[in-house]
Amino acid sequence: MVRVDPSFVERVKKLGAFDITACYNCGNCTAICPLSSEGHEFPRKLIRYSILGMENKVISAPELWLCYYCGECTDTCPRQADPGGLMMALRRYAISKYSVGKIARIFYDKVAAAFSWTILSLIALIGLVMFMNPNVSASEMEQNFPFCFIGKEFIHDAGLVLGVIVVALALVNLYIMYRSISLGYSRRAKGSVGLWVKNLVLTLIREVAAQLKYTKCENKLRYIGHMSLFWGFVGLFIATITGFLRDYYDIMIPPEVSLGLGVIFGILLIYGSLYYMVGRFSKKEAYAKYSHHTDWVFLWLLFLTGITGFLITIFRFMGYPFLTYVLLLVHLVVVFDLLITAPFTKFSHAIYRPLAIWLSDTMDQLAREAPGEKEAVAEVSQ
Amino acid sequence: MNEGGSEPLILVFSTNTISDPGIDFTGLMHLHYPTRTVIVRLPCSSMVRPQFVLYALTHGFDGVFIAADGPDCPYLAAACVDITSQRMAEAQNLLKENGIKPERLAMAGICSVCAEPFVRSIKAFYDRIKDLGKVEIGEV
Amino acid sequence: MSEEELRIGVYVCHCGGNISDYVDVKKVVEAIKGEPGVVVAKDVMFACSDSSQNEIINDVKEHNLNRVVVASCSPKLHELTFRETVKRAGLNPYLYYHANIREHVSWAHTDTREGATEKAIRHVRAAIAYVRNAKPLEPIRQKTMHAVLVIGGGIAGLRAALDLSRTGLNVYLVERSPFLGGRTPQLYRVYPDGRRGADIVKDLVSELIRRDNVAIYTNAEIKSFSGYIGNFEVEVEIKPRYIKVPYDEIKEKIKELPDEIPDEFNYGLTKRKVIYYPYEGAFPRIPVLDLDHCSDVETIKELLGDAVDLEQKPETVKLKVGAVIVATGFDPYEPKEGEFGYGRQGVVTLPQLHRLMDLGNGELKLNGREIRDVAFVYCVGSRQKKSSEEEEVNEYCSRYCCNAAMYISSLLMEQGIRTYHIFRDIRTYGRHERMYDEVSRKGGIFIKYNEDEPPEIEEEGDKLLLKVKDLLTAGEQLEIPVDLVVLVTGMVPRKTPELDELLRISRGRDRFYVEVHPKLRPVETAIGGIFIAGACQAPRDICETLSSASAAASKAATVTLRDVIELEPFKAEVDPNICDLSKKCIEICPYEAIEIKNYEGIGEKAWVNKAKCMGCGACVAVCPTEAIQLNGLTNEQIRAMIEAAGKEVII
Amino acid sequence: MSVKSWYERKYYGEIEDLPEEEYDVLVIGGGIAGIQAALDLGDMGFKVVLVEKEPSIGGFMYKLSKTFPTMDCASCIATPRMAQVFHHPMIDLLIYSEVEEIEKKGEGDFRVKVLEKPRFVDSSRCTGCGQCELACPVIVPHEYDWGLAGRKAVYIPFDTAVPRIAVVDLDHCIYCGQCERACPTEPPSIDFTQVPKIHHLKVGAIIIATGFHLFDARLKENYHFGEYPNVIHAMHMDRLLAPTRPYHAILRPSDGKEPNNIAYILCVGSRDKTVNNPNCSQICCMYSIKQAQLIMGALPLADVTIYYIDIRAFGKAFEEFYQQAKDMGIMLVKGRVAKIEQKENGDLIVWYEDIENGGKLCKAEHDLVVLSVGLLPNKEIANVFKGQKLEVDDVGWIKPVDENANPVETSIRGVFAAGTALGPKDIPDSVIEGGAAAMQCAAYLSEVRGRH
Repeated sequence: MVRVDPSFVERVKKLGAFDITACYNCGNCTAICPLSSEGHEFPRKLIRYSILGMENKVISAPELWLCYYCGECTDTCPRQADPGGLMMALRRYAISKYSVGKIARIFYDKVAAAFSWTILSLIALIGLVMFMNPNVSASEMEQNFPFCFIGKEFIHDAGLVLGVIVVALALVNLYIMYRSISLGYSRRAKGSVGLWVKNLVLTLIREVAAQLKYTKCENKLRYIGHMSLFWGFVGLFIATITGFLRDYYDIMIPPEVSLGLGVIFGILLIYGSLYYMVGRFSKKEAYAKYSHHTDWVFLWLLFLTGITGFLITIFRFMGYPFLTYVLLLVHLVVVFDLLITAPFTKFSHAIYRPLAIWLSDTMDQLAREAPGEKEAVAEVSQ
Repeated sequence: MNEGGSEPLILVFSTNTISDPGIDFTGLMHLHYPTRTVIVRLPCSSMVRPQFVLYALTHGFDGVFIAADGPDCPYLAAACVDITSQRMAEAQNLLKENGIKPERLAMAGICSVCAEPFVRSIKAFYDRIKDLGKVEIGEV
Repeated sequence: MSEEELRIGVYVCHCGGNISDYVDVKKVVEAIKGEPGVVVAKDVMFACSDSSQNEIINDVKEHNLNRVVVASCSPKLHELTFRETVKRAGLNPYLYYHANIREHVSWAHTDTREGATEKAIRHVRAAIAYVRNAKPLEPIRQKTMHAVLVIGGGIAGLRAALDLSRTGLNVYLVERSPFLGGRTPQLYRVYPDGRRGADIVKDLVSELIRRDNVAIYTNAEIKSFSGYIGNFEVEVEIKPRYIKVPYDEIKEKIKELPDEIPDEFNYGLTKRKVIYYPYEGAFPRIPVLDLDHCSDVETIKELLGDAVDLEQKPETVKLKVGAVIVATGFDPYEPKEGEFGYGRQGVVTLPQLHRLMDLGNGELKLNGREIRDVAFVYCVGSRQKKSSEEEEVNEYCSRYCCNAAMYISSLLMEQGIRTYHIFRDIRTYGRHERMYDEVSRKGGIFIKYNEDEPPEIEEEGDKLLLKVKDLLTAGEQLEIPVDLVVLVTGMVPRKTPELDELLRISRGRDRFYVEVHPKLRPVETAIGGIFIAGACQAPRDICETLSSASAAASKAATVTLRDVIELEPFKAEVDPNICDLSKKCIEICPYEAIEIKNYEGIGEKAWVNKAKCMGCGACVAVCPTEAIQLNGLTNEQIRAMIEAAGKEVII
Repeated sequence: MSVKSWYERKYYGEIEDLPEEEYDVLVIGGGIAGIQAALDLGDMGFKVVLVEKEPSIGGFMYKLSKTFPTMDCASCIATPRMAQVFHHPMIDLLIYSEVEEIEKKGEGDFRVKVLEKPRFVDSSRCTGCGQCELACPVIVPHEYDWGLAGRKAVYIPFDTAVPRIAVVDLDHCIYCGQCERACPTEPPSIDFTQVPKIHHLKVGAIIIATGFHLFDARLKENYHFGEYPNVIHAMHMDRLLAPTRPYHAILRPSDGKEPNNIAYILCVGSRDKTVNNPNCSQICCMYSIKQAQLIMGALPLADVTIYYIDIRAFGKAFEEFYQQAKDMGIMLVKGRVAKIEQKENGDLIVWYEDIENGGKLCKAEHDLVVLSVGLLPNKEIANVFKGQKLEVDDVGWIKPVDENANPVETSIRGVFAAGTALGPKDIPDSVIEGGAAAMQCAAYLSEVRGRH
């Protein structure tokens, strides 16, 4: 027995699923979806869960993350109920649900989010200013360009601390998500470690590195945009690490490598974020018709990360120290904002999605091997 | 064609609004059926008096075919089928009593554009009557 | 006529080759030249052309012809043409027969010229045999009354009466209950424009009562009925109201009476007095004393004095009308005790919801409690499954209910009330789909149940708990706490056994009145001159009811606007001298056209009412003595045609 | 087609202007609703002129096989009515004619211009023998059969046409003159000297019964109508099932195979905001169920599956008809087909969600897919009114001015509408509205003429 809770859909509607109750259950969305598959039908199933207020079913549904928002369901929905928009809204909802102490909710509330971002940015700024080298001379500046202004060591240490915190938070969030999703499956299906590892590797290669599911969407440009964004970010991360490795551990990586990587992946990141920003601005495609503020923040942070990093390099070579310093400040603040909130914002789909795919693939496999067990859906208690 | 009447002669009762136009339509489509068929139109197939059938079979005809309206009948609608069937049964009894094979009477529902069905049924009936031969009183 | 010498003219058409290419027209003419009575036998290129028609007219005059046969195309095309031709030549048009030698002969037998020619000869011979036995016929001219009786004062009856009176016809409107309007005034608001049901009725009534050619009888019933199309005689009995003055004059005094009787206008949700006036604006404005439920006549006399007159007696009015429109309407389905929780506190029907909303002036309250969540359960009393033969169930879909429930739930949702819809199929057909869209878009929750697993309704605290298995969510068992359950009930036809008996109109398997033919004659009954309109024929909404009422009015106008109606002369006729009164014809006639009549000097024999006879001939086939025959196609003619066509053809 | 475009085609130098004729009522549209309205008015004693733009009256109904739910044959109902209106002494027909312009001068006084297109066949002489049709060397797809079969450039519109006379299709005529030589009448009925005529009518009231057109299924791209040969629309199927059908068999278009697994997809172009038609088309459920029942009769071994969203069997005896279909073994699946794929052999794969059986994503193979297309309004009529505006709704159906008082009255007093000009509806409802419009006309005319 499930008690119908109409308030749930009201909450989800606020996250972008404005028209979803218009659904008249024709099933077109599920059947047109290139990613929906037998056993993992969506989005209509989730429409029903949402409308009836079956929250536990929603957050235990790996289908949320199997959806890449191609938009075909929305484009062909005869009632224009925007099923794709619901899936997106549910992901937003799920992100806030999966997070430690439901912190992520803050970022999905417009006012609280604005407040939090400001505070975070200020913390970063104050921290940076506090650790700024106040009496740096002009010659030092030239010599130790640009890190004389803020201590390299500080950035390194702060970065490490930040990294540890973010990873820890992310792991906790992932655990919460794992708990949620596994509720949708029989708990007995444990499987061997080997299978789990094998599937993890496969997921990382297929769905993280190559993002094969995304290719099933009709619009291939968006796949390229997403890949650019993803690899741009990853590449820049690697480029940054190469710098660190060189500067702190004296591993002899030629600076040209860092620079080259930075330029290539910076361009990718900028292209990717611009592609999505233009898309969301022009609102032509289904996914871009409605943009939640978290979508914009995420894109802006990515874009700013890329563009400031890029400009720093340019100004540095052109010899504009002041501009470089200012931009460095901005860059560091943006990167701080981006990373510290990553487990709680849209960024977190980067970890939830692979986990969901990994879990569902493996559990499906186990369920197939032990037929009838998947049906025994465990009762969820909240 | 007509060699001393070795070929049977069929009387077709059609109905003004439905089956007669249906037979018209057969002509329109230039579909062929035996020529030795004479069509007499009535308002409704329920008007066929059993005695008419006997009269026809004793006045030169070898078979009587009722092209009925079926449930499309503008007068009696679905009841037409039942009423006409009753008349058919009576007529067949009357034929038997008079020593004529009741198979010489047949009925089919012919709609106003039922060209093919008409040709099919009238041909089948014609062949059947041909096998029975000319009417002879006392054939049963 | 029989004394007269037969002089027949036969014209065989070439149809410009259409016939002559496959039929040897000359041979046909040769073959029939010798037939007795044939004076002129010719072949013509185009019989239907002006010149040929004139040729026929000239021949009639020149050769003194008194019978004509044209053998050409299908009679469907030109039989009327040639009847006109013959008429212009001064002959009775029914002394003509049309032989079909194109569609039935030449076109069907393009493969054998010889066979086709033989068949053509047989057809022409049969035609000649027909005319030889033909008698002149006159169309039956029936004087009609310029008046129409409308039975039922709901919107269908009102619309029909108004339409007819606008054309100048006299209209008699008879309503069984004491007030006009039928079921419509009970509706709170109706889609698509949100008008109040009472206002719709008020508009129609106020237009109608302005007219001087309309007589309205309320509290009246049909007592006797006879006659036929164009001329019906009807007796209407008007029951007494016992109250003589308008409502406003005794309004205050009525208030002093105690509430006694469940108010049927509010479906028993409230009580009414023994003197009642159901709703503001009801017509006529004179209240009624419900004497059957009145226990204390004396108090009433005392209280109302002269306003009440217990001596009133039923009156009878005799009417003569040309046509009758039956618009007796429907009753809402009354669920059985326990059906979908009916009988429980908080479970009401859709008509009751309308009354609740109307009584609350749009606010929905039940026993003073505010309502937050409402569940609509659809298909109550409709689409029922038949479990045994005897059981009377409604297998039909009631058509209007989805739309009606959808509209009223959109009104509820405007007040912030949440709606749940427990349905089987949402049938908001046509543009009503917009209402479904609107309700779901606004947040109405739709749950589809299986007919075999209907929702269960239980009590939970001061709320109701609706339990249902949702087909749309893989059979998930759901629980919905609600304040009010609305059973969306269908329509059942109003039961009027006495009227059915009097008018002799029949009902179908669904117990609604049945039309002669749903497409050709959708508002006509098998009895000529009696038409049906509105929800007594099938479940309908207001808009469709109004259309069908106007359509029925239109048919009634085609009968009554003219002074005479001309009926084809092809009618059955009884020769009383032969009739043995087997009554078989009476039994078989589907139109109740045959009666027993006392013929002077002969006694009781069958008699055909030609105004009722449709000329099907079913009676002809069953008459044991051939006393009953069809004019225009007598048994003699049929036999003559058979004989002529069966003769051997020697070419 | 406007006069101007006739000029532009330069076939004719002139247009014949005819003197004004007076009628009580103009009925626009010779379909079943218009015919019913004309007959009722004629029987009441009004003088009626019925304008039909096609070369025969009959509208849509004569193309159908049988009609639901009584399964009576459409021709048996339509053709006698057509003949009746043709022979009615009070009714004149203007066939192959279009209303160009309507101007309201006052109550009960409308001035109408009607363009009568030249038939190039003298209707007083033509006997409908069809010799010209046999002689004509040009073959083009026949509209009557929705292009399933062919016709000639000179042709009799269809076998039960009223009037049953030929018409020359000048767009395809090659001016070989064979028809003229083949015509048996003297002089030949074929007459290439005919010119368009303008009829000037003075009428008291107008009934619009201009009907509907079918949704263009090509707009639903995922169904690949017009691209995959075995995806047809339901009116094709109705022709294939009719007694007057083109091939005397039910064959699928790609290879002429007899289909044995047929799918119906409902709501194609209806209840669909992506094609701007949020309305339900009201008849598609039922005509699909009707066809499915007829297919079960014609091809007893065939499987028929109907994919639906809601089955709208709402009219008199419809629900019973629907239950009967289920009992006959017709499969009904709740789930809208989202896309169709074609296999090499022409078979089709449909994708849908089987909603009532757990919501499984399914693929099914069929050898023929029938799209139950919806109905859309014929919008041209709203443009012919000069000076006054005929209100239509956002889809284009004529909007009654007050649905709950007088459902057939339009925004222009004295102009009434009937049948599918007001919205999708079935034959009984159209016939009823034809009668209702006739009644309203009669009442209106009586009032404005002061008879009462």
